[in-house]
Amino acid sequence: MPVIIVSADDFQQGREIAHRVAGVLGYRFLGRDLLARVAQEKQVSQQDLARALDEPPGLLSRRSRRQRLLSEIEAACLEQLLEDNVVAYGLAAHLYVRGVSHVLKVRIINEPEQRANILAQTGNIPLERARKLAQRQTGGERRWSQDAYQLDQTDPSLYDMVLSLGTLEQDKAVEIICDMVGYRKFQPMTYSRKCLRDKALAAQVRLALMERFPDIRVEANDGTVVAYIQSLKKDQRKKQEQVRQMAGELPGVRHVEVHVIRDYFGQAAQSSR
Amino acid sequence: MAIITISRGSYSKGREVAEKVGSRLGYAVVSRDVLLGASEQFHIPEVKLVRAIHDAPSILDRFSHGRYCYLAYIQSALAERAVNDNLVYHGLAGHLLLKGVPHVLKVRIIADLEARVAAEMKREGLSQGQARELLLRDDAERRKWTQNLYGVDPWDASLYDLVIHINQLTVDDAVDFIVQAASRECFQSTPESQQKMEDLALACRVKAALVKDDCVDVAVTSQFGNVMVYTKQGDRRSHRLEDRVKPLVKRIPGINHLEVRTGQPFPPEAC
Amino acid sequence: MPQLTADMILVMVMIGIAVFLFIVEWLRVDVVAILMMVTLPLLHLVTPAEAFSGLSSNAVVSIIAVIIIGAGLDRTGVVNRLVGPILRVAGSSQSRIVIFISLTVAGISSFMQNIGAAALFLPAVQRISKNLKIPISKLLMPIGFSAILGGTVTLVGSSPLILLNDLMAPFKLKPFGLFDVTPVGLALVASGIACFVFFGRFILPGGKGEEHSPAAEERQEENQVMDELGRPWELTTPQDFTHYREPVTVDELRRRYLVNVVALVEPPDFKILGPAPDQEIRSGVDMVVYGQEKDVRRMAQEEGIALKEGLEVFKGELAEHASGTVEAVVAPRSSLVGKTLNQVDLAERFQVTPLAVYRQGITYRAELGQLPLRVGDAILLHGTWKRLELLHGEGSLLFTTPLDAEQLRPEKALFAGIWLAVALIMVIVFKIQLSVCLMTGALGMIITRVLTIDEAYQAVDWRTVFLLGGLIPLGIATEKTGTAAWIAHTVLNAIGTVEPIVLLAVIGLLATVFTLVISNVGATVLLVPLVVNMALAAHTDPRMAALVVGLATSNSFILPTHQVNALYMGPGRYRSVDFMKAGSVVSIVFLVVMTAMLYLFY
Amino acid sequence: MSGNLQVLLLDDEPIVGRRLKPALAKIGCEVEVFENPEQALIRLGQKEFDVVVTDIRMDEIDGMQVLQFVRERWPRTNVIMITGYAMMSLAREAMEKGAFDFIAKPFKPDDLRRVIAKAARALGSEIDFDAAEVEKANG
Repeated sequence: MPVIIVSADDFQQGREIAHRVAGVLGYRFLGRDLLARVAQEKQVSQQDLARALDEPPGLLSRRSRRQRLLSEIEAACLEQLLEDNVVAYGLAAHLYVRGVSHVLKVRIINEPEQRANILAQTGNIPLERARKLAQRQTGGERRWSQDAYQLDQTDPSLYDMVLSLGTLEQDKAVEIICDMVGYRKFQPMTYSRKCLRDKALAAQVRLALMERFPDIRVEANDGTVVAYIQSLKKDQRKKQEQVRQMAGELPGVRHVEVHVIRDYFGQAAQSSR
Repeated sequence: MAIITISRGSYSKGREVAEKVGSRLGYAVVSRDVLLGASEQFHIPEVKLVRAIHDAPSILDRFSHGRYCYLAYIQSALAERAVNDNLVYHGLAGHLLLKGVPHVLKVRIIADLEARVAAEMKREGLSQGQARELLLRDDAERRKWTQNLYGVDPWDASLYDLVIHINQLTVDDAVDFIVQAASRECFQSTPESQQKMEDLALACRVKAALVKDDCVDVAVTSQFGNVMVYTKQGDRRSHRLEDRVKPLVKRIPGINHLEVRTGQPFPPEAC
Repeated sequence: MPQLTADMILVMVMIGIAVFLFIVEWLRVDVVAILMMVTLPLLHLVTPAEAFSGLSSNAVVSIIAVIIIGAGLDRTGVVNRLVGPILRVAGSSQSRIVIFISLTVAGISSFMQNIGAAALFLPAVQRISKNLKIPISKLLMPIGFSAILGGTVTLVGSSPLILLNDLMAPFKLKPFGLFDVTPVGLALVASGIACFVFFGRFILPGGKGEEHSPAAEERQEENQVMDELGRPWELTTPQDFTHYREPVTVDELRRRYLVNVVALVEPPDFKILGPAPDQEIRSGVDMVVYGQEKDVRRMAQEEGIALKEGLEVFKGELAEHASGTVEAVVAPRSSLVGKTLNQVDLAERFQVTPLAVYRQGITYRAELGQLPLRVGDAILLHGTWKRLELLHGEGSLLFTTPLDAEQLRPEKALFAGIWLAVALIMVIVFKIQLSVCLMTGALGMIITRVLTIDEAYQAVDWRTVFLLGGLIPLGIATEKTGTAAWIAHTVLNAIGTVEPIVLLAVIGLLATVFTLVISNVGATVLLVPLVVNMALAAHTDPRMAALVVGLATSNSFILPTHQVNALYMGPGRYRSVDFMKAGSVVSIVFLVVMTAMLYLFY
Repeated sequence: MSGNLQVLLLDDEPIVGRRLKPALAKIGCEVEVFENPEQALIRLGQKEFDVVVTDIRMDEIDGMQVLQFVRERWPRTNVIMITGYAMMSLAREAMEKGAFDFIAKPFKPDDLRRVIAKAARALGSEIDFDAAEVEKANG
């Protein structure tokens, strides 16, 4: 049965809805708890993981370290999504799970005025300041997703459905999501499961190789891993061998194809498509 | 789309079952005519062939390599038929002669001694004592024969996919069972299993040709038409064997490559 | 008329001892030469300085330099590139190769010093022998003789002919033109080559003429194994090769078609040499297999794999210098005895591919994995030299074919070529002494790191150096003591006045004998004035007599004393007897043809 | 024999049928292969198959049309779509129109066998997929 990914402009509201959907459908809820597990397994701080997900990029923050933390989250999350019947929330999954037909992606938004109200209430600040804060937050979200995944997460075309709490009750939103899940077109199938498996495998491989090859790009297709690395001609064979060996050891990898990129900028433009 | 071998004792209604299975499935039924076919093919008097498969080894040992040769012919003749698939074979040793082929359903039919004695008395007009003695001797001979040739006991149920005790079931019940079992996927011929069957037939053909040429104590395997002839003889004699074997490549169609191996244990799947 | 002195007798005794030792081979020829080098000064037949002057002679230094240059060319793959076209033109038939290379060498040698031409071709001939599994003894001698014979084609081909006009000047005879000798020379070259083509199998060692020699038999059997194994073929799998089917592995192709995959590409461009049996064959990749033509073609057809004309993608990896096939014999007390190749798993551990097992005249190709190995089984293995070297180091297998694992430096090929060209230009254009030119080339290669100085030292064949170095004082002694002159006078006086043709033949014979012992230049200088006088006395054309000397001093085949023969003796593993056998035939033909041609044409 | 699973395989690339037919026979399917969609539709009009496997992009008739035809004519039949142009939208469309499953080309025989076994299970007839597997491992 399908996977549901919820994204929201207000963290608490989104979390509540996702949680309730999981309850109604009897699905697993996959939220920030995952970070604790990643932190423990990979010996990183949980705060750092959360900060990588929440904070817009600062001038001083180290991008490569942030990308690495996000990769950790991505790999762990995708692995969880391989088992169906999950509602994922707060792990930026809507940004890296794309093109999988049995993943239903929902965005929950508020009217700007309503959002300001919420912020004013929770933060105990004047409405005027709350309005500005809301605007700033939206801008921050945009900047964050642009920086981390080259996508604007406020863009509705990323989602199967955008629900505005300005016109809908929370109960109604939960009901709509639960209804949608029943549609045949969101049912998993061999192809969509394969897509998700490929993504999970690619994420695992990328994670394993990131330290050694920071600019590596990985695709997977049915156990065949295609890695793009940069190299000078003279180290090419050595690096290819290294990638093949490192990736080949990972479970689920049958073949490793290592493409070497020389034209760095041209390829970078392509990779963001 | 399957090959069924039915092993039976004398007077255990095996023939009847086999023929009914054949007509139900539209398969060819083969038993003694395999032997006949063999004798036409190789110009061996039928009597000798029957004896080879039936009589105890002690009798056959009087012929030089007789039993050995005749078995090679029989196996070859049976394999030749089995290549065409859709076959019911009944008689002794079919299950042993077609070893290594996955889509062979191996059935054994047994009957109570008393019932068999009664049947024999009726057909041959013998006294009960005579009939019983004949049957027991027959059984003992078959047993001895199988044991001697293949080192297995024909009574051993683990050699078969299906053992049917005919007395508690009617012939039609038995036929039902067999037909049903034969329709299982694992007994359907597939390209792979058919390849194995063809390889077996080729190996048998080579062996029969070698045996005819007085090369005994050889074992033959084939894999994708690459034929291996194994011999226990020393190197010196194996060179002579090589000379005999090489012309077969031209005489027998389907051989891609042929090699003689010495000093290597016969592989279990060899014929 | 000089008097016979004690010194002359002593010299003749020394020559006799040398020839005797060459024939009986109680000592190796180079040791005999050293013996001469030491004995002659002890007997005061030469001065100590003269005794060792041979080592610094033009010829010996040229040989040293030319061997170094040859090694440089070989090590950079230049020779390989040269060999390719030769083989394309000549095919793989032994006689065609002999004819082709001999003609080439003769052509080159007609314009430069014989030893230079011969040395240049030595590495190429060694390559060809290795590649085509033709015994080198079958190739070197005909080619060496052709190099010597080629010297008679033009007037600048060999030192005696170069000297000839100068020597004739005092007699006011008309000098010869550059190509005046060409008809005779060409006839000599042709008859020399013809000798080997028609009688090669009888007069050359290691051939059918010596069927009982086990080495020769082994060679032939080895060739047979190679035939049965087929050759490498490169193929490309189609883009949909793996679609909708079970994976096809290296092992499956081997079991089904008896075809061994020795190299294949993993997409996009990762080349794997010696793939493991469970390696999958992917879509749209190139691979190289070893197999018989019929098997490979059957596989290509049934599997829909495209067969290429020749090696393309793996041309570099599977070139001679990177990988190859060796025969490895299971050694007594080897840990492999009784094990099967499956258990040993060479493919996995060493990335070498067993192609066949060869036991007592039978080649096994199918189900190699199940074959329990015995002592003496020969396993044909394909792999990169590096991998084979590792396996060799492990010690359980004896390699019958020497490993070719020297490090090659193809990137230095340009330098090697340039220095060769420099040396040749110095010789041909600037007419500087050969040894200086060649040593310049050799030094250039060492400085530009085509090969290291140590490699250069290793390449030099000291047998050749001392053989020549030791024979030179013998020649000096013969001339200095007047022995040569005495012999010449005695012989020519003895024959008296005879028919011109007989006179020419005798002069030819005399020159031949002289050139075998003393240097060809020495023989020419000594004989020309003598024979001119004699010819005048006998009313024969003195120019012809002089020419006979000039040509016959190249008729030096019976003993390995000519520089070219000395050079080829070591690599060809020839014995003096071999030279006598083949050389006497060629020498007789030489004399007959030369006399006949001169008689007919002039 | 009627006990076997009846499969119709439609793909205009000949290699697909050629290679998959034996692979499916191995798990006891009776396979009819078509390269021409029109002929396949005629056959589908005559006979009820258990499983129909069809390519989507074909020249004359689209695989989606085949899907719709089968859904109307034989509601019990399971239709498996295979395509070399797999995309999320196409996959969702096929599922919406009632496809049983959707596979991206190229695939391994096992992938299709697994889906067919699932389809057979959905029809209530168990395919002994594991038996074939075991046999393969042994053979």
